[in-house]
Amino acid sequence: MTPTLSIWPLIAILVSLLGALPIMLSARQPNLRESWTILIALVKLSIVASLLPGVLKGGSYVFTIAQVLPGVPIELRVDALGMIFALVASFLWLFTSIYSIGYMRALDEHAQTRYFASFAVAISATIGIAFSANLLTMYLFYEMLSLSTYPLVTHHQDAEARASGRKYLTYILGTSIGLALPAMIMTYAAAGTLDFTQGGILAGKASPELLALLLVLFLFGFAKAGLMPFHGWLPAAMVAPTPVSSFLHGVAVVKAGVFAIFRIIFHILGPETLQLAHLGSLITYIAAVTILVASLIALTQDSMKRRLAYSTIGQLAYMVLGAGMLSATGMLGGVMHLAMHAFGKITLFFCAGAIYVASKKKNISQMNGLGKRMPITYLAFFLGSLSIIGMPPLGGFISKWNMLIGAVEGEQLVLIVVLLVSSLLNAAYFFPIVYRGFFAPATDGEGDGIKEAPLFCLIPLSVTALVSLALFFFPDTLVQLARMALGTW
Amino acid sequence: MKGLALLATMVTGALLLYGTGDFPPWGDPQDPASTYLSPVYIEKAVEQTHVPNIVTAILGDYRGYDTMFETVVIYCAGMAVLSVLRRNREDEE
Amino acid sequence: MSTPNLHLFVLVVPLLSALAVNLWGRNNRQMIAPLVLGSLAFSVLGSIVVMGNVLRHGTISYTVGNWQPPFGIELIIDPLSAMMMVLISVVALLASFSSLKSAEQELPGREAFFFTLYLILIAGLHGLVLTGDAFNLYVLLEITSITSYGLIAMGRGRAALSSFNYIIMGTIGACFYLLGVGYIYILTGTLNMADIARILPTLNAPVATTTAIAFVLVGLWVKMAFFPLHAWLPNAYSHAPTGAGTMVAPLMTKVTVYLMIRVILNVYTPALVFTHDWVTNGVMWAAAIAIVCGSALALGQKDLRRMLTYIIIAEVGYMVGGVFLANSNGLTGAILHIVNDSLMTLCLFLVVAAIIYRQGSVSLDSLQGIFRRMPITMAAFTLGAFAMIGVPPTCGFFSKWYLILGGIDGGHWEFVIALVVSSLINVILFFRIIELAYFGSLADGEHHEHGSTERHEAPWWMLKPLVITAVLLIVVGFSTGPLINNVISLIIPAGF
Amino acid sequence: MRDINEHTPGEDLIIKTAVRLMVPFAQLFGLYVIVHGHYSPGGGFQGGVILGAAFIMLALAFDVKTSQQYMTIRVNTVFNNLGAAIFVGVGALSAIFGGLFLDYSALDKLIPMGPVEWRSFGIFLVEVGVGFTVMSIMVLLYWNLSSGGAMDEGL
Amino acid sequence: MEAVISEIVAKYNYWIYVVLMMIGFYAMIGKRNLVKKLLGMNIFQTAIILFFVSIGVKKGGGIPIVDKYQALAGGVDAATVVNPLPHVLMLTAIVVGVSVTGVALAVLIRIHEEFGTLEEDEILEKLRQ
Repeated sequence: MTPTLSIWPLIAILVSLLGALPIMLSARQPNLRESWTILIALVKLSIVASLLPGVLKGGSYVFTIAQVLPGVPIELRVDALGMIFALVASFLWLFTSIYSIGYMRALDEHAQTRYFASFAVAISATIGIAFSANLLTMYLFYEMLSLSTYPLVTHHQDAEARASGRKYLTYILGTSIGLALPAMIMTYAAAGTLDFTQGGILAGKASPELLALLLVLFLFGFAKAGLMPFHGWLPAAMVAPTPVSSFLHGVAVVKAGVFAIFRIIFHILGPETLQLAHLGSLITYIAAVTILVASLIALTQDSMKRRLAYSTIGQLAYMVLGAGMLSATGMLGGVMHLAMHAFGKITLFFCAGAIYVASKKKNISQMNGLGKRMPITYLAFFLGSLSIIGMPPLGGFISKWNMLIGAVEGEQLVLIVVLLVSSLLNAAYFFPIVYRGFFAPATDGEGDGIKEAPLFCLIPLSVTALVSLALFFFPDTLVQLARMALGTW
Repeated sequence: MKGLALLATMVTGALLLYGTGDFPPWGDPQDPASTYLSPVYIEKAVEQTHVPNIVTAILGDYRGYDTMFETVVIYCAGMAVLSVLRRNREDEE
Repeated sequence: MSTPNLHLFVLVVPLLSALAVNLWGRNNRQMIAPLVLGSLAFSVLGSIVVMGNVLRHGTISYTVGNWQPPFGIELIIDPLSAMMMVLISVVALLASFSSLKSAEQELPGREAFFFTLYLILIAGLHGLVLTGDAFNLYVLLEITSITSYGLIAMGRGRAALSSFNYIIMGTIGACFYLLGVGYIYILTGTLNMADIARILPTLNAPVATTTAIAFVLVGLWVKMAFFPLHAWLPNAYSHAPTGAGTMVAPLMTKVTVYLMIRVILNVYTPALVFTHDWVTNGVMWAAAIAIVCGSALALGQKDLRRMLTYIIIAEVGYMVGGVFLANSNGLTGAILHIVNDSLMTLCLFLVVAAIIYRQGSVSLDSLQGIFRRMPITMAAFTLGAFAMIGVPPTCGFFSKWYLILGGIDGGHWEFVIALVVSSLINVILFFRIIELAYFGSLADGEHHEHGSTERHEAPWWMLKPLVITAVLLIVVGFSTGPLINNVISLIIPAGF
Repeated sequence: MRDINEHTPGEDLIIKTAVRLMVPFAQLFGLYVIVHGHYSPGGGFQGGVILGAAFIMLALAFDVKTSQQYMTIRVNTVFNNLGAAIFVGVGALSAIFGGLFLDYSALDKLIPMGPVEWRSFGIFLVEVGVGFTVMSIMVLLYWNLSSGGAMDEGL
Repeated sequence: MEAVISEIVAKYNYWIYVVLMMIGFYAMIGKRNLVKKLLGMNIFQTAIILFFVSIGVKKGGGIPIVDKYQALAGGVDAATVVNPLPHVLMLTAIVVGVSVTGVALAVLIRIHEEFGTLEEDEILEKLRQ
């Protein structure tokens, strides 16, 4: 089905980019500013959703912005893979904005205008990544995302925040300029184009050595995916306000990294090409190591957000692992996990934030007995953790199940073991939190006045929890999109 | 420092002399310099400009563009000196 | 005025208005601004028209005094020189706005002289890009040098000393170039570039030819502060009066790079220059070292303007390297970088001028939390910084793209690595400042956005060009494709 | 041995008188060198330098102030601008009158006296311009350098 | 040996100018006194002028000034006149040299006002404090 020319993808990006202006201008009236944010989020979500049916019919929308380099325009294309990411991102942004209002006001944070403005820019960059038609365009938005999230990481402006801001930039920009950019130019030199095409553009154009080099450069170059050893920025970035951690470092930024790697594997290097060069195992082993190490570290973390961060690193590696299996089922699982994990993890972060807002507690060891005082939050947290662990009846189960099947089909014993072990580890670092919450006796005198977080916080987290529950029962759309993305339907 | 300077000087000089290897002997009426352009200047200058002093003719007309900028150069020199030294009075005042 | 002479009027109008400024501007200063801006605006329009003509009707060959070359002095207006004319006039116009302000602040009573030299320098640069005659090039080179000696020496404190070192080095450079021309003249008997290019390959005088090429190139390298010969530049540019630096820094080195390209392509054919591999490789290594060292030295600086001067040295490495890659991608990157780099440098130096105008210093610790004092300026600075780092879609990214591509084609990995490393160092350099400027001091307890109480933005007179330049960075970035297809591709010789 | 309190500046009588006598001849010679540049060695630069030297002689024998009585700073400024302006102006004029830049023969449209003659005359014009500039700049250089920019006492 | 001698004899003008130029060049980069640097610069430029003028020499050539009417009538025999072009070029170069020297002297005066000395070492010493 030929792609239809449409300006809507561009508008979907611009709406929040230009939306940053009214947000800045209405700095003086917070209510107006926040309503702008919500409005923009709604508009964006509806635009993205309006593109969904066409994509489901197998179509795609393209829009060329500028012809900057011979053979490499700055171009937008909406296809199935991008659709998944865009849907998840824009949907969750809506609820994150609502949540942010509750959170930021409850804590009376400073520089809220800058916060909401950079947030708006960041989300447009995310959608841009999702809708990019070639590697250059994606790289453009990728850098835009890195730069727009820097102010959010350094939000508190104290020494710690600035230090982690520095770390964040060093990792993200360092890898993207130092590794991804040369890799991209080498790819261009070899293939003469950078368009995302089903099955890759390097088939027969690159020697196995070059392929391996490119693969490694790209895997680590898109360090937002947090593959070890380039994961250090993620825990550091947890100094940011919780909505930032939850949305950007639970969903948008990190998923952007994984999404980029998906694009590389599916549409630049090409699964078949990688298969011929026997490079799948390279990916899977890097991912497997990351999964195990990250889960183990997560066990040792006492700070709630840091534990979630390391769990995120592990889960991201899952997606890469799935893609690295290069088998239909495995890749399907990887792609679906992108969405499943998003809902699960954002719920967990929302809960962490809610707990902090309600009780100013960051460390798990202090959270005894909070569950009785904030049952909804803890219920949501429980659901979210189940989804991450991959237990029915939650969405996470489907994706992990697919990966397991993929591993079995591929007769990769190691991977099967890794998957099972890590699921146990996930359980091991999530359940204690829930347990302390409900059953551990509250240390006397502690948290008498504590009650549920404000409604602005409570609604989003319950919604996301329910969605990840629903995704178990109605995964069809997601599955179809994923299959279309892989061209296996 | 001085040793380095001396070395640099020697190398430059040697290179320059080495370069003269391909040159025609000095003052040879047949060398390109005096067979390509200059005869034309010498023979045509007078009838084209009515100026018997060929140097003046070339300076003022054939290469007048050079001469114009040459005038500008010395003009600039005057202005530069003026502006560089002028500051004294400002500072005293 | 008749169109065939338009390109010369682009040069002559600033020249004549320089005389006017000197004659009338001394007593009443109100004369200066209109004369300067008017003449420069005229040359902007004129150069754009010339560019249009060239693109429509192809290269123009023009002989001053109506003597057919090689007897008269020939001017060649091909797409490259037309593009340079537009670049020079635009940059000069934008810079002059800010220079007018800072000159009246820093050089009271001397603006007339300052702008006389300023305008003549611009005229000289136009002449440099136009000329098709080897000796005329020397004269113009000296014009630009003398004017910039004067401009730089007008600064305070150490400026005179820096200017003197610049005089010595500049004279060495110019004289080496003149020697090279002399050797060529002995061999060919002509000074016309096209003529030389025609005759030189037919001679068998390898030794003398090589010597001539070597001296001309070395002379130009001294002028453009290429790596081993760069020592004079940082002092000269950082001690100059702010107004001078704003115009000299973006243009001088770039125009000299253009001259090098012109000499390599149109005087000696590439075939003669890139004969010995060891030479080419040597230059490539020098370029790589220049890039890395320039960026590394910039790291050590405590003053923004001084830091920028070292970055200029690194950028010169970019361009020389790009040319000596001797493949079309490299050359494209180099030419593209001439445009982009002069815009980036202009943007950053305009920021420096604005900050100095307000608070007198650009030392790093004086930039604490400056964003809340001068938000627009710092926003523009951020854009310029992104361009320097090479973040798409700012123009800096695309020239870097071509340079790296050319490096890969030519197999010069040292160059590629140097480029990447310097981009990384630029990240550190600029985000160090951005962090200071944006998230620096919250010492005063008020934690609310827009410290508008203490907001103290530079005058609009300086902001307008700054904003325009910042926008240009993006616009040029997006129009890279057309620029390459319509202009630069016409220049790349077939052999590449 | 001149008296310190004596206020008339400069060297002793002989030099002053000699300079007084020489200056007019020097200037005359300078003019001759400029205008006779077509037929004998000479031209704008050479003549201009000689003219400048005349004033520098004054400044040497007396002092800068004295020489400024004969050529005030204002006149000097006018001269060096005028000289450059003449040269550039002639070039621009010939371009405006339909020729190419510095193509003096084009000025034939202005005053018809034959293109070749115009070339000869145009050369003369620009030489005069060069002469003005060189003379005044030479004097200016001496004034400034000898007095460190103060342009008063001199050496 | 013979060949070398004859070569040198045939082109001794180049040897002279190179030697002269190297004296100037060494003074420019080797001397520590700024005035000496400046003088070196002048020697350097003089050497170049010598070099160019020597290019113009032509055996059996007279001065490039001819009799106007005779030339208009019968033309000029190029062999009897030296090559005028280098002289023109050097007129320009001389003026440039003068200008640069003038500017340099002015700058030197400023330096002396600034630092009270023209010895590079002493200046650097002052700067270090």
